[in-house]
Amino acid sequence: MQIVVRLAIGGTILDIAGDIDLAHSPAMRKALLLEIKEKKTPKVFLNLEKVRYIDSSGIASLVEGLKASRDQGSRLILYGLSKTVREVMELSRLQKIFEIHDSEAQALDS
Amino acid sequence: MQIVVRLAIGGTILDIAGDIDLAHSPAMRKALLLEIKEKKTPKVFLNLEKVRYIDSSGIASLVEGLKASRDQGSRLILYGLSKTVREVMELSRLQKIFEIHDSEAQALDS
Amino acid sequence: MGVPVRGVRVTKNRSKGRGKAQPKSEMLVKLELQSNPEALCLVRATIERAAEVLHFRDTEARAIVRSVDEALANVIRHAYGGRAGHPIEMSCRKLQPGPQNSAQDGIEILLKDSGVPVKPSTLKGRPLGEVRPGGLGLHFIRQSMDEVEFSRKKGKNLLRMVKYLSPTPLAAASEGE
Amino acid sequence: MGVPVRGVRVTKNRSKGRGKAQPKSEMLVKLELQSNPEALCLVRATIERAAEVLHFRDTEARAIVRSVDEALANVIRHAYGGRAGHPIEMSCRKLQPGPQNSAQDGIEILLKDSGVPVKPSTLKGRPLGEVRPGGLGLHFIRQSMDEVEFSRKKGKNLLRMVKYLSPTPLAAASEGE
Ligand SMILES: Nc1ncnc2c1ncn2[C@@H]1O[C@H](COP(=O)(O)OP(=O)(O)O)[C@@H](O)[C@H]1O
Ligand SMILES: Nc1ncnc2c1ncn2[C@@H]1O[C@H](COP(=O)(O)OP(=O)(O)O)[C@@H](O)[C@H]1O
Repeated sequence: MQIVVRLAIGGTILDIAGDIDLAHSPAMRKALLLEIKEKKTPKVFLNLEKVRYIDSSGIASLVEGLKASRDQGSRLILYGLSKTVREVMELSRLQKIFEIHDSEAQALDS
Repeated sequence: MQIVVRLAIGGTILDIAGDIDLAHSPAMRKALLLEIKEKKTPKVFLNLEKVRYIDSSGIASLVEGLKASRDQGSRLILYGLSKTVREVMELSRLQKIFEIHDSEAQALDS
Repeated sequence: MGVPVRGVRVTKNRSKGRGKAQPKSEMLVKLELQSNPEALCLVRATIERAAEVLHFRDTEARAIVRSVDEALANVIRHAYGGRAGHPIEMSCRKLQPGPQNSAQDGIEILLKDSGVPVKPSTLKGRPLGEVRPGGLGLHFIRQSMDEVEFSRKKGKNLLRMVKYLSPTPLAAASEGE
Repeated sequence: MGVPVRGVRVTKNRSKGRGKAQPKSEMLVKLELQSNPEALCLVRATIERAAEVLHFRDTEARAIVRSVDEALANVIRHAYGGRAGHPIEMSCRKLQPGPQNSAQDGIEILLKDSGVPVKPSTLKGRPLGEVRPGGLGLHFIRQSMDEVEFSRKKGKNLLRMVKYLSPTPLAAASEGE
């Protein structure tokens, strides 16, 4: 898994590529909580376009990020969900709880 | 592996998808020799865009096809070679022996 | 090799009238790995191709991959307490309908580990839809596979998972796809 | 587990001064399959991910996959005469430089079969560039891997293949990449 951090208007984009699984979700969790809790970024955009796989530990990290951003009064915004990511969201019944957009443009506009 | 047969001006296009390996090269060989030797198609276009893998048995089948088309005085034209297909051609020192084009348009124009 | 699975049984209930008859089966691949999270991506790739070879549709193949991955993650985290370097075995068989039963074609995956015994009472996730990390893996597995059975045999934990191919129209309807 | 490979030795000659020191190694995965061409695509997927986990570049990963695939195809066709249902074992280890040698990180793949003994004299391809089918597999393997050794042990054929990661500038130059 690789994470690239990019600046955007009003916040930060994290481009995630590869597998968010038991081996790599801790790294994503760390990057996410750093942005939300330490840097107190008002909008954190998570670009999931290049995510090949996500497991329940990846979903758990996203949930932790969501809770942290709620605590901070900031926003966590996901976009570019592939079929496999969508399926896992649906299996978790969490697709309604996250703020999800199709494309980067739509996410940045939101 | 899947093979779709399409008619084109002056010949036939075989769209190959998947792995041309020990398990599946016999099927490609059969389809190829049918076009060349039985149907005596003057131009057989092999669309390799969707080929995920090719092994030495796949290359052997292509060589058989080439020899058959030379015997018939017809043409065997390959296009859409991915990196992995190109690499195997080069390893075999056969890239110069086949008629290879980048795209379907170029192949049909040739 | 038959697959005698008994003991804790957490079979997902789908009444298809297959009864007790055992379908024929054929070994596809057996894999030995260690309780190292880095190894999971190898297993996912292997299982994805196994599902492809057995003609599962993409959605089903992904569901099978997910189940195996979550089950292995649980072995690493719970049975081995997160410690690397311990053995895990996965075998994958092709199921074929036998002459005496109405089972469809399918895939059977058997996981074996030498970790602490599974406590049946702990084998449950948390209510879905709650905004709380964790407790999702078993849900994923149970929602994806047709049969899920935990057991213990000769000092090893066994987990047997089965998914059938192309269900009959009736079963398909009850599956809601 | 050490990997004592002796006997017929067809090592590709690349003088890197590694001498006799054996690098440390760590088991990544072991796979048991049958001499069935359909199984090759599973193994390719497993090895592709193993190469990815070990940080091989895409081109190198494809070369490793190709070598394993061709070697297994040869086992099926030559050692087992094209007959399905016979056992093949593949183990895949991560090589790490030990304290006493200068070996780079790498991957070691060991194939084992119970087929007819390999005849060393037959282990050769045909001249490249010839428009003639067949005789390419061993060329692919030797061009792709750093070490290739056939041997026979306890009634089994062994094939050991090694590829090293990110060669030193000197080695890279002699490799012509
Ligand atoms: N292989 C296993 N060995 C022991 N306990 C397990 C195993 N798999 C699951 N469990 C138990 O079932 C519970 C629920 O598992 P799961 O739904 O995957 O969520 P999580 O692992 O995040 O808690 C785990 O917390 C654990 O107590
Ligand atoms: N695993 C093996 N067992 C026995 N003989 C082998 C094996 N691998 C290769 N050979 C011999 O080496 C020859 C060359 O192999 P190869 O280059 O792969 O081309 P091909 O298999 O098309 O002949 C084979 O024809 C065979 O005689």
